[in-house]
Amino acid sequence: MTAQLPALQVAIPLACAPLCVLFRVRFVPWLLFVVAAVGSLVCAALLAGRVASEGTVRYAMGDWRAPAGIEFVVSAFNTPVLLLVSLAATVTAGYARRSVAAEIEPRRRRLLYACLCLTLAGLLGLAVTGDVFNAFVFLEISSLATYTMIAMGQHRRALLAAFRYVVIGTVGAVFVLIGIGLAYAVTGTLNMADLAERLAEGHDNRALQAAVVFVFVGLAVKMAVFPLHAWLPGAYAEAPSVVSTFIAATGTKVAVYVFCRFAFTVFGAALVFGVLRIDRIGLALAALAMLVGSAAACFQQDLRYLLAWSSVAQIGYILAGVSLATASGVSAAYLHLINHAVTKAALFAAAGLLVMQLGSVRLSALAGLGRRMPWTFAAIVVAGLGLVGVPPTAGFVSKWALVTALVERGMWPVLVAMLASSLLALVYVGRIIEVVWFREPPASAELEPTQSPATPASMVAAIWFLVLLTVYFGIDPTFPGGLADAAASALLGSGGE
Amino acid sequence: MNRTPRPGWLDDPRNVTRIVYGLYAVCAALLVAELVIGRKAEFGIEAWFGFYAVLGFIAYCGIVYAAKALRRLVRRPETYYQDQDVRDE
Amino acid sequence: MIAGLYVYWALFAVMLIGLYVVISHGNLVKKLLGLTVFQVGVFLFFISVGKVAGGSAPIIAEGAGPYSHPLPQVLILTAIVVGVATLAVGLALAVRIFESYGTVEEDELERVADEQPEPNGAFGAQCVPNAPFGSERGGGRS
Amino acid sequence: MSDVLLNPGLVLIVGAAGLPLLRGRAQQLYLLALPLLALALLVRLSFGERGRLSLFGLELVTIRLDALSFVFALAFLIAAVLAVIYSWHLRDATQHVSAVIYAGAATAALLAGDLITLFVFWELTAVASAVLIWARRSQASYRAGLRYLLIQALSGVLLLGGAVLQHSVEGHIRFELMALDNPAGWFVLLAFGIKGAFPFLHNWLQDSYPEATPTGTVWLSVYTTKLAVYALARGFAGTELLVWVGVAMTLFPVFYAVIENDLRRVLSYSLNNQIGFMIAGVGVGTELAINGAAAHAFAHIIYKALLFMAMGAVLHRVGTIKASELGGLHKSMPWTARFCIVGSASISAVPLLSGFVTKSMILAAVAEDGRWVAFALLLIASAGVVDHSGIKIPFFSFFAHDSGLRCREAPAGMLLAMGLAAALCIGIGLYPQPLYDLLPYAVEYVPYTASHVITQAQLVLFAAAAFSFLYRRGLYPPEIRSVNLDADVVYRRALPYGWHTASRAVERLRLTAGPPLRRRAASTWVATTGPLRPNGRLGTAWSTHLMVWCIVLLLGALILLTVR
Repeated sequence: MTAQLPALQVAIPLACAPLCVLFRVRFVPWLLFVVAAVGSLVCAALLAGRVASEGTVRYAMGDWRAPAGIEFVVSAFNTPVLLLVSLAATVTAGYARRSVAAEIEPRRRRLLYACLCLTLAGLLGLAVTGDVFNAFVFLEISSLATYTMIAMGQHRRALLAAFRYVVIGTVGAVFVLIGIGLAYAVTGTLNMADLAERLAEGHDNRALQAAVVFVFVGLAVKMAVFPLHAWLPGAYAEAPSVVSTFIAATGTKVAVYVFCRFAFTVFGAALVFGVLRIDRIGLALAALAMLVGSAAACFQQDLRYLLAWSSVAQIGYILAGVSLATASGVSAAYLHLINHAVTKAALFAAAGLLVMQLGSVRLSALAGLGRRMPWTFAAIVVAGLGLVGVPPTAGFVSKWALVTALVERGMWPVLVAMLASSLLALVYVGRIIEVVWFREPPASAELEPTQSPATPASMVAAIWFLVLLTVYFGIDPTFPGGLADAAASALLGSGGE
Repeated sequence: MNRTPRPGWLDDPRNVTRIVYGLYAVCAALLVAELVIGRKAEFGIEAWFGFYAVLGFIAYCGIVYAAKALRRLVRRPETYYQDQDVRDE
Repeated sequence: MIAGLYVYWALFAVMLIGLYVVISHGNLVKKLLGLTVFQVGVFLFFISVGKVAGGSAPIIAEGAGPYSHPLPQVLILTAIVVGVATLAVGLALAVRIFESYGTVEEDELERVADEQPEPNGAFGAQCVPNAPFGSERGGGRS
Repeated sequence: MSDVLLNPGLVLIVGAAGLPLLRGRAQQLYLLALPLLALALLVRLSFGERGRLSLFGLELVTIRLDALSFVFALAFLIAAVLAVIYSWHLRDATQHVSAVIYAGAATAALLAGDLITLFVFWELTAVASAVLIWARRSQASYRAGLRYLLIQALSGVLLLGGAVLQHSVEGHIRFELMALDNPAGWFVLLAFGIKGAFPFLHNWLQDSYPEATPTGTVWLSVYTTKLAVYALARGFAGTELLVWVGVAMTLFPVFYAVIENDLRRVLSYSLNNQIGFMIAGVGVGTELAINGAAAHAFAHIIYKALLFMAMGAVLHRVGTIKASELGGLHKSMPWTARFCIVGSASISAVPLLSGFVTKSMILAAVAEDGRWVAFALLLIASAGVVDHSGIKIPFFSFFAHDSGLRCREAPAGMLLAMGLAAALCIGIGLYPQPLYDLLPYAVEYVPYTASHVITQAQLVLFAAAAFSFLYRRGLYPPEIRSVNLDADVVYRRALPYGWHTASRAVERLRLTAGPPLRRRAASTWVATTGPLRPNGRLGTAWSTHLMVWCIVLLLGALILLTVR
């Protein structure tokens, strides 16, 4: 049984997806999603244990040996991603029941759960696969399911956001496909380890260089790197709360992982950062993303748009860490990836709760509500401070790691951009605090009796679990830090640098 | 306080004059002593006869006159800073 | 061995035509068609990579001569499925958009979305003149 | 660790805590016992370094006793004994406690072997001495004390800054000879310069000392500036700059002293001038010069304390110390007058008194070094000393025209202290060898040569003759109630005035230029942040054309930039 774990990791959620559609009983689809999430979390935990004790685990799909067959690889570089995705799914599952019940019309609920299972399967598959074409397929599975879920948002703008995401996401995925095709044309293999072996030399091949560029531009769309970020604010803000909670924690993060995997273990750092100097462009885009994302977040009128723009900035931080291509930089990027996923999931979950109770998360509608909903807003503030990077939240730890990594390489302009972005983060988080606690509630809210339904305990529990996790990772970062360090050394160790 | 305002020795101006003349006499005696005993000197002008006597006298007068000039420049009423202090409060 | 470079140029042109359609046409359905053309160009590119000049279909039989590389064809079968799924999702969205906005022209969509208030009153237009972080014209987007 | 407690300064500081617990005679005796105990401890302590502490990885040396620190410490503690006797009549625990802490902190600062320890006690002297000024409990003294504390604290901050800099540059915090080739040296020199009342940094002295209590000024006159002299001798001996700083310090206070009406302020200027002699000696830096500076500091502590004691006694009895109000007091206070004359003669360097045997060492060292300009200027300053301290102080308070004031002789304690101080002045003058034996370097200097006695006597007596000449002709400037502007006008008048003016101007500017500026700023703000707003170019939901354009352009740019 344990030998099949890598396959089960993906198979469980994949199998749950069609079952969700088949069962018409009300709570079964939700239960199936819980099964998928918990099952994958168990698999991920067991795999992480095995990787820690035995090293890299390789699994040949259908017993077709690599390089001909599809291979699943679990190693230190993807266990953090597996754990993160499945943990986010589990927490989302806890959050989902009441949130979905409140936001989605009954006939679509099982479809939503099916899509959630598919997204989970796609993201996990993307993380676990050792085959580049397989990676493209999983990328598309998760993307297609995500497009569909975003379209289920409450308002018609969600349709437009989803459509735009379809177009740009498909172009991005096809770019990845072109890149894979070029790499295949050059090497004749699709297995990542095999590719790495064959690409160790011959870096001046133009087709190969073009392959690298195509893959990275394609992935940049999925990562929402500025200026390819434009799909993100709409998609995150218009999607149903449960979806935005889940994909904010996982979608872009898995794309970052795939970026790392391609950069360090497929094409090799020598080619990507040595010959092509992708790192310079990555750092420049990262700095831009930090500044533009945070600045735009300051002007948003809607809490979820604000959070989405902040994600654009945070992706900049992670990209900066990766682009440094040093052990400390990649480790900081992983750490920030984990911490930001937890923090942003908490924020979107809290925003979802507010949507459910107030019908709107426009900042003007939140004025003066801090005293009426102290727990929800306390969660938002704690997590928001995590975005700024105030100790003792997790954001501080990872930003600090990133600062040290930047200083180590002497990347002062990026450091300045990062500090400016953090300052702007303070502004937008400060705006939330100011509105929520120091503004008078709008007169209409005083007149109307509050008809908000009772706060569901399951949602509050999910939110506070994530918030406390943020604080815990801030106080005791040994667990995520250890994962990140192991991941960085696994990536760079086999990256040929 | 002091009970008897008996006139002291110094209250008589003649005595004061005597002291002053005594001082002048001692000064003269010192010049004579320099002449008789002689002294060492380190620098050129210092070796001139009566250098220290002249220096003491001239420097003293110079300081006093300079101070008088200075007073014209820096003198202010006693309440000068008090006005400022009061305004501060 | 490879079928000649002109094939790549031709396929490159197909891809660019697809992309150009996506960029130049405001109609959502046309955009999706452009996207499909773009994808098809890529699929053909993949297959042409595996083509061996003079090779037969990759069927293992006694005395068979050289045959084209089968793996790209297998991959592209998968990719076609993915492409079809994408097209389906896109078209479904286009239909939904037409139902709710009454148009599938992107520029018009943007205008309509800004002009008409959202169905839910709580998300309606809320003009905040001279707010510290600026005002927002027309309808909200929550 | 335990030898940290062998610090005579610490004995005083810790012992001061016991003072408020005692009353009356017991308190007086305890007060007297403290400096005596410290003195005994100091004498019994062997030379060397002890009391090492480790603080945050810094090596502290809390006690470093060598010949240089010993002379100063001995003078400090003798002065403490004298000051305690002088304030025998006083029933004010606040003053006693702060005075003893002040003396202890100054002594401990002398013994500090590193900059951090020095800083700690440096600041403690500032705080403790400020209390002595406030203890006068008048509005003027409160404000003067505040200014004083502010400036002293600034000195401490500079010292700390210097210590930190030195630690970062040189990697140690030992207090040794410092160079001016790095900023640490300049910071520390400036800190010392403030406490040593360098020109333009001096005004705290003339500002605050006359505002302290009669006894408080005696304490103040002993420690702060001499601590600075010691610190300069330790850290900056032989620094050329100090020669000229010292010469300037001997000269400019002389003019102010002539026209100053408040006699304790006259003494403050005179104090400043005497410090100048010592700093010039430190600047010359030869063995004889350092010896001279140390010996002069020792003698100066005694006679300056004696002069402040005499003026304090007058203030104590009469209630004013303005020359224009005083005169003829020799009838009421004959002994005070006599002791005052001894002090005045000492400071004027009249042969057979202490100033003569110490100041001449500095002058000799300057001459020996071939600095004839400095030598001549110091001689001129010496003539000035004769005026303000030698003649003006005793003459205008005890003689001159009879003001008609009649009072009792000073209290017994004051008289005893003055008597002891006067005896020391005469003793050192007559028999300087014991003092010479204490000096840092071996002394071959012989003060009593015929040549030296004649020249010095000529200088002093001709100056005195000039005074009598001018005074009897009515050419001597009369004593007038006035305030004389000094460098303190900058921070007491110009700065506040400038601040008021500037704030008014800013207010006017705000009213006139504000609105258009604000409008301009607002429009610029809108223009720059416009794209970021939710419906701005960047912040709005991008259309698919734009997004696809972006990806194509990025791809193109990447290919152009990277593929080669």
